[in-house]
Amino acid sequence: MKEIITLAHGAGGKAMESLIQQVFVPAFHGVEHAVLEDQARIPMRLLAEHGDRLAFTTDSYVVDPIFFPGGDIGMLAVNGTINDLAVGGAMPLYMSCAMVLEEGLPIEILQRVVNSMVEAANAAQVSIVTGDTKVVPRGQCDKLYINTTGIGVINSGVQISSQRACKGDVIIVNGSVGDHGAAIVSARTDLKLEASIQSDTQSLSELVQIMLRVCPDIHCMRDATRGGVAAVLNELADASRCTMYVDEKSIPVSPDVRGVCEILGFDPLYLANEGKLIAIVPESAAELVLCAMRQHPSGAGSVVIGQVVDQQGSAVVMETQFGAKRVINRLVGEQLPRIC
Amino acid sequence: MKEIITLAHGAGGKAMESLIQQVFVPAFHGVEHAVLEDQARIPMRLLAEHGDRLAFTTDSYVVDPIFFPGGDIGMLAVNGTINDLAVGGAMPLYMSCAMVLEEGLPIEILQRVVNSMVEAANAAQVSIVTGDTKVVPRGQCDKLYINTTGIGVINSGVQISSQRACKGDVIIVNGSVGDHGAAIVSARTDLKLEASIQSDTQSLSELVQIMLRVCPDIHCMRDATRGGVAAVLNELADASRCTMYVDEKSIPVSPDVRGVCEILGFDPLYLANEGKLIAIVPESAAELVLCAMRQHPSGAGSVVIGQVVDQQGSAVVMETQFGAKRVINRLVGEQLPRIC
Amino acid sequence: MCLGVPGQIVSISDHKSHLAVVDISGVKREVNVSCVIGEREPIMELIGVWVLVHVGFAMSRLDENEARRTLALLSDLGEFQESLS
Amino acid sequence: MCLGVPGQIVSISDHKSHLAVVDISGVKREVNVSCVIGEREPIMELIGVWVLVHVGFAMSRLDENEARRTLALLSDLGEFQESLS
Amino acid sequence: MKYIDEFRDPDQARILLQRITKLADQVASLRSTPLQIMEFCGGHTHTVFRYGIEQVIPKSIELVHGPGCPVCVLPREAVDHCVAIAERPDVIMTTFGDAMRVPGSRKNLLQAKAEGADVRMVYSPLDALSIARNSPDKEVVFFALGFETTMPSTALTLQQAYGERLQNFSVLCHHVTTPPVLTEILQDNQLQLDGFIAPGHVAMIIGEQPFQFVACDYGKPLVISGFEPVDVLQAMLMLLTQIHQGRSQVENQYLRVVRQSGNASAQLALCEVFEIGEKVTIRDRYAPFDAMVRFAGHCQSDALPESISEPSYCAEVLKGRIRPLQCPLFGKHCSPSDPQGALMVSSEGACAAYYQYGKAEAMAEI
Amino acid sequence: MKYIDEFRDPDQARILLQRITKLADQVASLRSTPLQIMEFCGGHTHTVFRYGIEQVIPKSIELVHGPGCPVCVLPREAVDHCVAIAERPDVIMTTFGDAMRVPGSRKNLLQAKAEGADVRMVYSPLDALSIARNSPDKEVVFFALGFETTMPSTALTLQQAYGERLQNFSVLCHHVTTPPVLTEILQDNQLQLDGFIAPGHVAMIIGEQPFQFVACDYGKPLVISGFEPVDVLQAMLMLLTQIHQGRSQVENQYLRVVRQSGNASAQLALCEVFEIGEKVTIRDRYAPFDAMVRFAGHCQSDALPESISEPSYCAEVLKGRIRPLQCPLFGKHCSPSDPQGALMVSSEGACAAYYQYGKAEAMAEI
Ligand code: SF4
Ligand code: SF4
Ligand SMILES: [Mg+2]
Ligand SMILES: [Mg+2]
Ligand SMILES: [Mg+2]
Ligand SMILES: [Mg+2]
Ligand SMILES: [Mg+2]
Ligand SMILES: [Mg+2]
Ligand SMILES: [Mg+2]
Ligand SMILES: [Mg+2]
Ligand SMILES: [Mg+2]
Ligand SMILES: [Mg+2]
Repeated sequence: MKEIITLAHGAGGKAMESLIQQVFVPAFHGVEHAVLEDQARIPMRLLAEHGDRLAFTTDSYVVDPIFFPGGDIGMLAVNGTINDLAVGGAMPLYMSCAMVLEEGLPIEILQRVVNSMVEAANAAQVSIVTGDTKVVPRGQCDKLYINTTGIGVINSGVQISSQRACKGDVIIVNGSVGDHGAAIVSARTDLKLEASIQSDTQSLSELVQIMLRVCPDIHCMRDATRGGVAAVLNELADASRCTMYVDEKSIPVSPDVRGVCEILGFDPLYLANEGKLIAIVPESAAELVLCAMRQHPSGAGSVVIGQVVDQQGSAVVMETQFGAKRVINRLVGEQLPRIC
Repeated sequence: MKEIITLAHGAGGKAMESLIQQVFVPAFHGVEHAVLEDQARIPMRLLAEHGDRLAFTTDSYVVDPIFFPGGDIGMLAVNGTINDLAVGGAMPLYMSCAMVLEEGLPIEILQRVVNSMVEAANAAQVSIVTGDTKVVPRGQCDKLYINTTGIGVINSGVQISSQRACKGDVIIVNGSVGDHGAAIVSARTDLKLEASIQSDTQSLSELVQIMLRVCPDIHCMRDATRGGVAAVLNELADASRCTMYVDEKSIPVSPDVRGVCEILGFDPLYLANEGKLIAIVPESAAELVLCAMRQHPSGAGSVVIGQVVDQQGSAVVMETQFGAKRVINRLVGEQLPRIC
Repeated sequence: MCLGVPGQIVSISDHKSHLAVVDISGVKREVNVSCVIGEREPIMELIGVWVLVHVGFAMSRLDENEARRTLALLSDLGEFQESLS
Repeated sequence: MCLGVPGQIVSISDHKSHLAVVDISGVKREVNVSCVIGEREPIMELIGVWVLVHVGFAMSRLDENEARRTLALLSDLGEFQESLS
Repeated sequence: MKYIDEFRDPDQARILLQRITKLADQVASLRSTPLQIMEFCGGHTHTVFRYGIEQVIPKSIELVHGPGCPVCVLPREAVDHCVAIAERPDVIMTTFGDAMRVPGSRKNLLQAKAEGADVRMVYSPLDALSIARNSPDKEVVFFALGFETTMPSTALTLQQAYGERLQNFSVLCHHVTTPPVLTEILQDNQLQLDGFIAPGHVAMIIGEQPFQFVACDYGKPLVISGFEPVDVLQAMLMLLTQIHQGRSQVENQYLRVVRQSGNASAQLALCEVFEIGEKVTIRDRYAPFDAMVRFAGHCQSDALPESISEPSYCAEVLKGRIRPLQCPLFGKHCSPSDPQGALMVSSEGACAAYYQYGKAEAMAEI
Repeated sequence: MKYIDEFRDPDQARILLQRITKLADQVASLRSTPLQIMEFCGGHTHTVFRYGIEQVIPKSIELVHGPGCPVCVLPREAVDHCVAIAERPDVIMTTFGDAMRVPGSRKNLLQAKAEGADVRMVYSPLDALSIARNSPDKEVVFFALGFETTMPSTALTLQQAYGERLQNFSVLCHHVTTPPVLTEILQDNQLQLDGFIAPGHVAMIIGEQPFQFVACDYGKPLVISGFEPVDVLQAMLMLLTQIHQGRSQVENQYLRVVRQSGNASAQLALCEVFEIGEKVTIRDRYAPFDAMVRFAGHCQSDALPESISEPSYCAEVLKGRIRPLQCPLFGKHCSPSDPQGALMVSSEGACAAYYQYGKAEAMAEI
């Protein structure tokens, strides 16, 4: 019989214990300890080695489908939270993993997801040290949801903030935009698109460390996830109360992502990314940062896409290919495929 | 029109921003900051004031129904994570809150849940400093799920561990068992039971601080959630490799919880609690700890239920009302109502 | 086999369908009382009566006298025992 | 109104139902080609043809010559302009 | 709790135990083998283990755990039928919680549910009826099992469905009656039982008469007993007294619940709805509500997975011929988390009871 | 991307702009008011805003945004019908993504979905047909809207459903045709338009002839145009040339796609399935697939919530009489997150386009 998740796996008894022993303990370093205790314990001196402020962030992952070209929900859950730490300038160190599983989920699927979490965590040298598993009746969640909450430490020299964008600062993105969103849309069966678009899911931790090495004074940094680059630029313009100019031509979009956008009437600026960041750096350091970024595989496609032009207002203005300007707003609802 | 959650509220655009501004920002201290950044930032010196080890724990809450006598999913989510920190001897300090919302959820329901999280967090002086909101299509989750991940700090003197139960140690519970599980079973509509059983959902943080004050050397402590008191005793007996004796007569069970158990053929030892802990303390300190516990409302019903009798094996043995012995195992599957 | 629990009928919830509410240690549940209504006995008379409940049906009335007698027998035994020791 | 995208037919997926696969900048989608099949033209002949796709239907063939002519006209304009300046 | 707490009183139990010990000593002194008393009913087995009664009664009394557990006597084919019907997309299968874990040849109902079948636990067959009323576009099936105690509830539910002319409700009937199972035990030459503790809740329905053959035809004393520990001890004492006095009668310890002639209304309902032969079947009048008829295609054996039979040890344990610990699979290949037989499933099952409450070895260690 | 990138080339655009500017200056010097050109179609409006065309063309040309957006011309009652049908538990309502946000009197389809109706977005009506095949126990309805471009896809889908004798598929038809809408604009005395940029994808189906009346009867020049910015600029240049030369003709800029007589196969399908009168309705032969017939009860106005009409400004904007910024609600009470009219919903809608890409005030500031 194919092993599947049953409600018993969430009931706190033997079935749950054996699931934890079978799937989680072999996978996650440190969880062995957490299985024995209700909480992971981390000596504070280990943290103090890395800086003076703890960074703390949480995200739930509910992506559908859970496996998609270029990644899966497990990889996403680890990298997504790592990135939310990294873009604050923190060294990501520890992570929790809480799963909500649907009754009937094949354990083999869970195992694949866990394996890919392990791989992603190891690659970023992050330890998953505490966890939780809940099982809900069939139909009450879609296969599985993952929450990861991350802890990192910010070095005392670093002061990244959404409020620090200044006139003259240069806006950099580390590669083509919209890949994740387009990959998910193509992987969804209902639109029946077939594309070889890979999600850009990746850890940005190393890249950020390299950037901070050449320019500890990065002003703003954010990963461009839900809402895409448009959302991040707007958030930063709002928080810093500044006006940004972005050059449409300079924004890298890969051909098949463009294909998806043409077919559905989407704008790639609003598509989610899972391995792209927007950095706003002092003009004087821009060249150096860009060079450093390009040395790293995660930053090979880095380009300048714009500049902060005014310390007033709170607007993102795009110069179109025709030299005209248009305002880039945030998305209002979801992007829905258009016929017109 | 009644305001309800739509997919747009999870899409990273304006709808999401206004939900956050409307519901979360007014409620959670510190979230204002987290809305601006991708991560909360906590000065390490604030942590160091409380001890030398960080405690870190996560739990997802998927309770059905979300409102039940004595509490709701929000209160549960805050207290549950506080308790997982507290029973490790940590002072709970910060918390994340990640919500998965079902499309169609009335915003008023979300507001009630958030209010009750705020109340619970304030009562325990814990700050919710970072959060996340995802919306899944109707039918893909059941109303809402909450993940809370907590950070606390353990004082250098404290060494609570599941492995420290020693021969002679006394086993204490802080009140009647099974209340939460019985309240949920009664609140479920399918069994059509009507009872005035209140969930015992409460923060144990203050109680634990009091206990540690009179006995910093508490050996083991755990909150008896899923799997009930039986699961906790077994876990501790396993981890400490010891044999425990428990006296059936001494275990407090309230009359209506007994009623539910008689009707459905349940054993209260396996019912979940959300405000009960098992503490294993050196025999010499037992009286003192018990006295201290009884001073606090959360510990008013504290009693000794047994003792560690042997430093070998790994068994929980109960002395029945008739002076006979039976082994208390863990639950195998879920407890299901019996006809026989 | 056949879990049965004593409970007290506290109200009649549906005269026609013979449904009554039973209180079992503070917990209430609707049960069918067809099997414990006497012939020509008004259903309201059941209020206050103790019944044995199995899978949502009242299957027997509890006989208080018999219960008392059983227990009395035991305490007689006890006294007898004591008188021996 | 009426989002239409040019794509190239790369294969026929269902002869009977007139379904073909169109490639749009590397993205493939099955579309109905009933409206662009010539009379008595074998459907296989469509492979390689560029069509304008709207809501899953190929609605017109793209005429390469006309496209080239339009663009040529523009560059003539451009040369004319340059000759002026 | 009235009618419960009094019968769990350790003081009362102590008195009874002293009398039992005394009497057992007297009886034992006259024979070479221990006294073998079968508690027929799983409910009694449960009480025996829950309160550790075996440990406190004299060694000269051996309790033999009988087959009176509706879940334990359910053949795998019954579960296979049930799973096959439950897996139809138009069906909502309803049943009692403990029926959901009983193994079928390939899977149990919990597994079928996890794999997508709509299987719902109900407290009462009346709740299954409500589900049928509220889901007019679904076929609602109630998987009915149990001895005579449970049969009237199924019967009354079917009568109600009949009265309402419900179109989408049916019952998959796997009820069994007590006397044939008792007879089988009595006819087993390997068993030398000295008396029976008989199921009080069955007697509550059918009365004392159907048990008379045990005393009259087989010459074995039998005491109808309640389910609290004091009830069981008292019944044991009554049995010992009969044995001591050389009597073989049907006696009733459970007077507060069991009337001599049982419950007439219940018997009537039962009679009206069920045909009681070798098997319990639904009468023709109620055929539209008989899932065996309604889903005939799914109940033919060729429509079912080849049935894999239970380990042969189970039947031996079920009849009281061997004790669970004597089964070579016990605790090794067979445990509640991976049960080989139904006896390891229900908390009424002797094997599960041994495992859950007993673990005699562990006891010995302490 | 072939057939796209060439027509987005800024160099080509620059050339065209220089010619346009020159010609516009000549034309403008002969008149006191700016030239008013209507791009009838929302697709063109989208291009105009997406590329900022209004900012680069000479001030002497004023673009008037027309009503050619299927979503913007959808009456609230149509959405109300659709919601009423979608809310039936046995119905799966399918439609295009952008139809889901169009306001009804009380709610739009997205809201109905969030409240529990089974509403699914499809890319193609053929996908709705697949859903119907795979859900035989549900009524699958396709909410069809759009101008002539989209009508053949609905027609072919209905023919397919007819051929397959699908029992559970129907279409709620709210298609509209272009000429009557154009006529209404031409008959409006308040509008003094100098020419039209006409929808290339409508012409791809119906050909050039149906636009002739604009030139012949109303004496206005009209150029059928593609949707890339270079297309639009070239069409504008062609219009200016006609105006400069005093001609009023129907010309076709979009030669690579639009044949003079349109698409015969598409016209045939369209003709076979639809009756085109004042409204577009489904012919009797296809009545079993007509949701208006199938759910007649839900489409009667008394079965619907009292319809709340759009702000009157919307009609004014739709006809090009006022510009979105002149609507007193714009940006204050009416925004994409809380739209008062359909024009604020679709990204084709002039109001949404102004809001999303325009924000002229913001522009002015910079
Ligand atoms: S231990 Fe398992 S296999 Fe052996 S008799 Fe008991 S149920 Fe059957
Ligand atoms: S701004 Fe709103 S109300 Fe005004 S015309 Fe546009 S859509 Fe209508
Ligand atoms: Mg986050
Ligand atoms: Mg899914
Ligand atoms: Mg982020
Ligand atoms: Mg994130
Ligand atoms: Mg947990
Ligand atoms: Mg935890
Ligand atoms: Mg629910
Ligand atoms: Mg917990
Ligand atoms: Mg815990
Ligand atoms: Mg987040």
